[in-house]
Amino acid sequence: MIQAPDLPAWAAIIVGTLVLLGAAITLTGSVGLLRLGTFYQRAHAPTLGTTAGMACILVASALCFSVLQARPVLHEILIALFVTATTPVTLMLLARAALYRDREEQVAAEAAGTRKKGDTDLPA
Amino acid sequence: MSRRLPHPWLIAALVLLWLLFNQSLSPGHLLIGTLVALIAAKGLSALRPLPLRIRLSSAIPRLAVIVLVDIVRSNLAVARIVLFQTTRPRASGFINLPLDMRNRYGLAMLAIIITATPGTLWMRYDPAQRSVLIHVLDLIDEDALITLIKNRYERLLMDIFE
Amino acid sequence: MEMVIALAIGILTASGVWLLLRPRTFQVILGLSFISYAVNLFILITGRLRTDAPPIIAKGDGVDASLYADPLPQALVLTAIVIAFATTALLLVMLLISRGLTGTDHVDGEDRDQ
Amino acid sequence: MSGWAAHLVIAPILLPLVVSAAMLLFDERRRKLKRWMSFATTGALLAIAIILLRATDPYGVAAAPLVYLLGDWPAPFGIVLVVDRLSALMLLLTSVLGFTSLFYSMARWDRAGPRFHALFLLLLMGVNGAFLTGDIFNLFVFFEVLLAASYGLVLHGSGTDRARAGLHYVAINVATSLLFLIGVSLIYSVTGTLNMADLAARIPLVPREDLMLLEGGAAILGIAFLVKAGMWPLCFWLPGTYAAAAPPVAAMFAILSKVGIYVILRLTTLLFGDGAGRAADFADEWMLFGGLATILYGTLGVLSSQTLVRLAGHYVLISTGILLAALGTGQSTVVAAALFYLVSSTLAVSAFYLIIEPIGRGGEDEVAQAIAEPVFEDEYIGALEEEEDEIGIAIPATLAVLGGGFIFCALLLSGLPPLSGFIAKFAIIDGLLRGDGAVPPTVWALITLIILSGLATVVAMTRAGIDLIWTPTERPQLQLSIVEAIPIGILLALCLALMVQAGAVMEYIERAARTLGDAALYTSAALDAPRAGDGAIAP
Amino acid sequence: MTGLLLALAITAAQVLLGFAMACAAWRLAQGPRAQDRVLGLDALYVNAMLLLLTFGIQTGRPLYFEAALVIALLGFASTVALAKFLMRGEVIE
Amino acid sequence: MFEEWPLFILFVLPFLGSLAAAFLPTWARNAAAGLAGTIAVVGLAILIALYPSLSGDGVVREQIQWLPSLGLNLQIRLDGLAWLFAFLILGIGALVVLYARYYMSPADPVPRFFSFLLAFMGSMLGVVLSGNLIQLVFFWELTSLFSFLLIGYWHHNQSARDGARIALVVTAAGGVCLLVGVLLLGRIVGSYDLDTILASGDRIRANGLYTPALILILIGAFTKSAQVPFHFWLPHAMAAPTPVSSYLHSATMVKAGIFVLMRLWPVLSGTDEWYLFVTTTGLATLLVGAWSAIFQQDLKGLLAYSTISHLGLITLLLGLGSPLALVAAIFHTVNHATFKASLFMAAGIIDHETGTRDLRRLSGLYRAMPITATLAMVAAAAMAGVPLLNGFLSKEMFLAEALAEHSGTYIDEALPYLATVASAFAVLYSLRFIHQTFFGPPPTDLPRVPGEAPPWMRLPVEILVLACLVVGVLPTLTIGPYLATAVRSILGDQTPAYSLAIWHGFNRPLMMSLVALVGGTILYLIYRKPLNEAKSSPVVGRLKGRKTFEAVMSAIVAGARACEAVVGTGRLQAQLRVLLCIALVAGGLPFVHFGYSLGQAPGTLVDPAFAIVWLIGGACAIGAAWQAKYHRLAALILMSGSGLATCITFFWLSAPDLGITQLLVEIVTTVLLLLGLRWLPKRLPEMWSGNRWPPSVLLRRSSDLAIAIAAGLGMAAIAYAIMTRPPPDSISRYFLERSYTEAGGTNVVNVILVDFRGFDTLGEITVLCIVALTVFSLLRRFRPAPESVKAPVQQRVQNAFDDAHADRKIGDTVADYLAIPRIMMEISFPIIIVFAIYILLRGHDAPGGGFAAGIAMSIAILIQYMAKGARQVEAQLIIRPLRWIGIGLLLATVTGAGAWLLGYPFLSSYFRYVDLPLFGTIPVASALLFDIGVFALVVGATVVVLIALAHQSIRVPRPSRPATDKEEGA
Ligand code: NA
Ligand code: NA
Repeated sequence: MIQAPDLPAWAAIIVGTLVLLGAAITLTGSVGLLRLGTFYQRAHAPTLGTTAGMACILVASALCFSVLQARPVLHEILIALFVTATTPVTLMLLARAALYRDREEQVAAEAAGTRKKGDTDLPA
Repeated sequence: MSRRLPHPWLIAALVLLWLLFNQSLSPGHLLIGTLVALIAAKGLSALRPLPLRIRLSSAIPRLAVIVLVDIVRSNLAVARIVLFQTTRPRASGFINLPLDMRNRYGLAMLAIIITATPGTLWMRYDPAQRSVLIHVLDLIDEDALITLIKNRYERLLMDIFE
Repeated sequence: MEMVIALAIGILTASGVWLLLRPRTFQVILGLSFISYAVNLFILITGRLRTDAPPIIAKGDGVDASLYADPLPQALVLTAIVIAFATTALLLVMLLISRGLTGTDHVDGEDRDQ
Repeated sequence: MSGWAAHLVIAPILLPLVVSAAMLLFDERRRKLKRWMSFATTGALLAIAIILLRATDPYGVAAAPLVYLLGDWPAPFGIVLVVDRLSALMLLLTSVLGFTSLFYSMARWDRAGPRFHALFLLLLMGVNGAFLTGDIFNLFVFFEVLLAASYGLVLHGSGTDRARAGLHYVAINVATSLLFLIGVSLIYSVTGTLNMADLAARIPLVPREDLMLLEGGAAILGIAFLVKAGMWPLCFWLPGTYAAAAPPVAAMFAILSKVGIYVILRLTTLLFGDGAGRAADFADEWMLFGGLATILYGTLGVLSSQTLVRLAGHYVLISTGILLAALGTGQSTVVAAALFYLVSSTLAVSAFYLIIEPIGRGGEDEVAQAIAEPVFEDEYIGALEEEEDEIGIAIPATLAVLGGGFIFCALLLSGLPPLSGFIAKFAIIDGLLRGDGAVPPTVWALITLIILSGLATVVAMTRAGIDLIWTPTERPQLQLSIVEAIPIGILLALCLALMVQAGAVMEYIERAARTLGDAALYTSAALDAPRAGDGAIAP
Repeated sequence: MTGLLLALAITAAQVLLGFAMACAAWRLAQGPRAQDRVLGLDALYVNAMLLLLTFGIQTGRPLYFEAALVIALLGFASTVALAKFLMRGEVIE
Repeated sequence: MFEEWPLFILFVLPFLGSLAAAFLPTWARNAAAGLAGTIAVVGLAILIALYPSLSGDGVVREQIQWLPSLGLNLQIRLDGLAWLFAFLILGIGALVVLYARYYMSPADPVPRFFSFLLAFMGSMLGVVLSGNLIQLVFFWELTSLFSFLLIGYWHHNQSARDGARIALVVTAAGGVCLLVGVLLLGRIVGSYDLDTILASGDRIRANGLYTPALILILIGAFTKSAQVPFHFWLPHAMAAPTPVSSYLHSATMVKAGIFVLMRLWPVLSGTDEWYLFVTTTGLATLLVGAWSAIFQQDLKGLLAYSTISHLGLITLLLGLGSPLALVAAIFHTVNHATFKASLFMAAGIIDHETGTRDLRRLSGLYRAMPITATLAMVAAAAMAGVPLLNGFLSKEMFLAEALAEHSGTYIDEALPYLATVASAFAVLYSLRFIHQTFFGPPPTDLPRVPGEAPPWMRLPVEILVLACLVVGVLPTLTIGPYLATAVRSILGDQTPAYSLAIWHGFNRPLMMSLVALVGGTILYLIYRKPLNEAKSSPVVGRLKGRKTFEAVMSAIVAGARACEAVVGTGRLQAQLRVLLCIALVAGGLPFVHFGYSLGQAPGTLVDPAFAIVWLIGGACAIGAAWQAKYHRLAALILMSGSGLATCITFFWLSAPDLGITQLLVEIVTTVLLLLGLRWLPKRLPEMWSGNRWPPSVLLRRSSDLAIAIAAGLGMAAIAYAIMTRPPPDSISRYFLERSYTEAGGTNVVNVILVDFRGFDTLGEITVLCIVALTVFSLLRRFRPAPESVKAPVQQRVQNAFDDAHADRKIGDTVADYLAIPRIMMEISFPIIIVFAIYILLRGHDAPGGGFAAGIAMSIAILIQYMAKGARQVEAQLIIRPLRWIGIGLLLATVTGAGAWLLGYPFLSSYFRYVDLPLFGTIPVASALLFDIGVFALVVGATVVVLIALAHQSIRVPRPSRPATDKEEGA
């Protein structure tokens, strides 16, 4: 589906750049999801997508629609708002749950005597 | 904030939300929006939320700018770590951040800022100890980070919410 | 693109059927959900593959029907989605009740494996 | 039918819907009110069905079906409801079963769990809708309505057996519903329509290269209906499910397998009637062989059943088999006879399910389990609270009444004289043997199986009846309340009436079969039905 | 010319987002632990939302925005439920 | 015209009487007996009054329309044969009623007995008076049924139950054969009308279906008439009260078979098949019955076997096929009825008076009951064929026929000798019956002291014995004309000349009779003592009919069970496998037949991003299939991945409404399944020995895999075939063209849902409503699995942690956990409400609508539940979801019904554009109201389902009863 909106050249360039940039940032974050070693480290990675990556694409979208409809289209801000407000909720809850689960595992490993020396202690 | 009349700020925000959804400023939408906002606000007040008081001050734009800048910087930092730092171990770890702020809305805002900033992750708030556990991806100087957060964010947030 | 959609439908169906034939109730629920996905897509493509042509018409007379995707399968899928949702809920509750009363999550209410 | 009466066509769907919706506004404490509401509703449905039956069968006129354009959109675009003689007959049968089963449930079964009345009425709505609709997707929707209600009703009264059987029932029917959707969408993909009459008009025009899709869709759709009807080997769920269900529920379920038969009959005559060529013969052949296998399996099941409820379930399979095979022969006299058999066997099975429970009562009491002491504070405890509110007086000479009723049922099911079961089977065999040409071996096989299944039923019923009714046991004295006896009596009396009035009924059914065979009548009535206005309601 | 460039840019961006989704899906499928899967799912949703936004830009139709809005506003509910299930063994107490 | 109404009355009278007797109270034995007797006598009177009408062409007919389309009408037909049989049925019936009045104990529910008896009498009359063969079968089966009830009358006895069951199964099965045979006759002739059939003898005998029809009809007749090898039911039927035996086994039930043979004699006889089957069977029955009768120790048993023997004799006569043999058969039928009925009654009196029927215990009863003894002796003499009694006459005719040449077969040759032997046996058992019972020393240790029976009870016996005597002495004056009428009704012009004289001179039959008399007496004198020791009859006794029957029955049941186990299953997986395989085959066959072909529509370019999305979706699906057994949570998450891919596809394929709805449903479904997961205990991987799957498992899994792959490929192939074809001219064009102009909406999908096909939506929300109700009801009765009753392990650990720390109280962990997220989740509530209303209101013109809005709204509520827990939310928000459901459903329905007021059909929409100040021109559509109904219902239903599940964790167990008692005591 190779197609694109009918934008003036300046807008097309900005929109294209922003979209590509946003996608690249998001991809970087997702690559982090793969490459980082522990859950806690990985939990940082998606925030790239939910901040800069998303912002670039949203700005591109707002610009694109504003030009197309010849009036300011601002409702992209809603997405930014919602994502920013809800992502922390999930991350917070998930990270805390992971902490609990890892702690339990650690306790169990201690009880069984199978815990390796090098493992970092988790906060209680 | 009484249960009968929800906070006017809230209603205003909801009307604005309605208008944004509909992308319209027509009086009709304003009217319907107000109606909808009243219904929605009534719903919220049934949940008996904690009272919210926002002090309008220069702290708000300042905080916004700081957060934006920090987020951009952190994005770059984390991207660099993800893309280029292949060798382990990385110095990630937990820090315990003591807090002075008690207002829940302020804390929530802080949680959003910290979590939205790549590289830091709000993990657990302990109301008894009044401290928060934060995971930091690239932990170089623990104390510096604590000071940074307290100075850059907490103070401004306390200005706004307390 | 047709091939991609066809394969997608095929894989969803195959996974769903495999799960449907498993002996544990939870697997059966998931299996039915997968087949539902496949069937919903299948119904949709009976209106043929149309991209960028949502059936949201402009106000006014003289609609050129060929410019829009077939809206009828979409309406049918919506009904199917709702019914699949309802069914999943019901089946889940049935499974819980069966588990509670029979003491096993085997679909026959008794463990026959092993 | 004009004016307000024209809307009567949709009443069998809307009335139970509205009443059950209204019931949701009252909680379980208003049970008496709900009882009256649902009782009145089933009564009204009965009256409506009779009116529709008469409306579709005026004297001396080749009556076109009544058509109701929903939303006033013309067919084939909107959904239409169509009532012809056959659907009116099925509606009447449903109302009768609904009335008697509900009546019976008021002895105590409606208190064995919450929300019985609403679910029961919604089941009626679904069944009525399936009989009325003239649109295949709408048929799917009504199938779902009736299935959803039946899922709830299967588990009514709770208990391990119900949970086990219910799970199978739901799983198989959900899978079947998905097949239904695949079939419908395949047909739509080729014809571009969902209206049955329009389909009948468009199918002959389908190009040859698309026939594979059309017939594949029709075949898959057929499988879905055959599962509902209970054709071997798609029927193993049926006896267990019906056996687990509470008696009034099972009695109502007697109509469910007939819904599958009805739809098969409707669609084959309409879509694959004369002129459809290969497809029609193909379907007929499968139905004939499937029917034969089903009778055989049902017979085996009847012989090997340990309990009466399972016997009844396998009998349902036999009846399905007989109907399918009879329809599969494609002879119009046999179809008419099969319809008579459908009516008779449905009433008989329903009565049988109702009478089994009082006969077997006192053994492992399922009710005792059902109204066991609640475990949780919020649990529904209606049955415990209202013990003093027992409706119905136990009748004297219970044993004689039950024994008589049992014998009636046994005669009906096995097809022995003097009740309608005999006439039905006789009519089918007579129809099969009519004609001048040689009788094909499959027809001989069908006749043999009909006879053998009847004999097997005699053997099994005699054994079971003697064990349960004649053999002295330690069980407490059998009890039957008036509330239970009346509906059983009504059903059996209807079977008797069916015998006495066999001539009149058979004539009606033959007319119904003739209208059914006349696809053009149906098609033109549905597609040319006039609208009330032009487009949406004019301002 | 710019139109073609824009089209290519958007398509490239979609491919990048597709890969991003694939990364998230890998985490989702691979685990190793339940929290990793949930994290993967959350990221998958966010990436899908961005993909839908690019569809919007590509077609010039605001419809896709609504879809993104749904994910942005409500998508977190299922992740919250999963997280809570991990933490408490129960979604609603 | 005169004769028709009486005929009808005769026909229905016994049934009316039966019905009346059924409603008499249990104690009303005199009333019941009186009723039955009156009916029999009145019937007899009518019958006698009708006799004159039989002169002339000899048939009286009456027809009542019943089922004309099937050629089935109530046809009553009285001819000579029917008259004779009806006379026996009513005459002996009247006597039996009188006898039974005194025989039955007051403790028995006598009215029921008479009710059955009358019904049986009516059925027998129905058989003999039928003018239509189907009708004959109809009443034939009724006689089976009522005889079953009569035999099982004392059903507290095991033997009565068994006897009744055997009789029913055997005779009903025979009846079914008869039915088929008759149906075949009907096919040959084209009618079931008796007159038509009787007139088509040649056509029938020439038809290829003659032999099967004959065999089936003969089986029917033989089972009923207790012919070998179906004879075994009759001795077991002796468990019936004696009046029943005396009625059923003399004049009625067993004679029904004989009647049918006689009735169809003109049509069926005269062929080799007939001769072979009927004669052989009759002969075997004659001999087996007589032989077995000799060795019986039970009075009634002896009579039963003798009945079998005599029935064999009659059958044999009918089989011979000569007119004279037919005359003899009819004559013997009448004679047998009279002497056998009286003998049974006598046996009943003996049983009644002494308390036993055992020949070995009975002795010298002549002294105690001289009259009964005399009567029995006369009757027994008639049975033995002693001259001057009626039995002698017909036996002479039989012997004469045995001597006559019929077919020249071996049977024909041997017949005279065998007939003599059988007659000698008859003498032997008759003698034994009389001598053992009435002569010899006075009886010892009888259960009762014997005495003469009451005179009224003896009266029927006296009448019957008198009949034996009178007929025996004056045959031409008594039975002669009636017999002639009967014979003529069958043979018509072919009626042979015959003589009923007592004396035909010293001819060979007389010699044979004498040989039999003398031989029988000598045999008795020789074997008197050893016969008393017999446990069973030698040779023939080995043929244990009953045992064989039971063995066959249990073999049938066992076989059925075994077969059912093979061709059926109770297992869900097997059923689903079958279902899928059949669907695959059925759906695939057309593709095999027509060939799989692709269409001409141009393809669409592959979109790389989209391909990646499905790479992910497919991988997730396969992963879920792989993981679902042990990692339910993982499978669930993987399923969400596939679901997301599906949503994106919906958007991509121009179906934004579907995408939005599916997204929302995904969320709710995930939460729903998670709620359920809490109640499922952990699964541990099963341990196959050596970590290898057993072969059965391997086979099962590989076949499932094959099915799954076949299904997947099939769906993919069909989908591809569809997509490559250009679309047909669809009805959708109409929707697109009129959506805005006639229904006032631009979102065509939504307009279809709420207007064009709003009825579907109404049904769909009804489904949702039903499911919600069901879930709600079911969960009220939910019993969790034992291991999941306790709080989840996480909660226990965390609570223990809280408990262990002095500065914490239980619940702090979760409170801290949710403290901050809860703020955001709370604020989301009004925002989502606004959003939900937004997508609800704009649904008609843009993606959205009632369903999506409802789900969104319920997610808002769900989030609050997750943030705060059920108790706290419910303290703050009062949600009555069932009411929402009810109101939603009512609103949608009432909106639809509103159109009625304007004379439009249900669901006709109303819309117009309204100019309002501030708002401008806005559309006002009734469809919106409908959609609001949908919205309310969806909110209610979704919330009910979720909340009902969530509530399981916080349910409070009811205090157990004993605890309450203690509290009250304290
Ligand atoms: Na962060
Ligand atoms: Na003796």
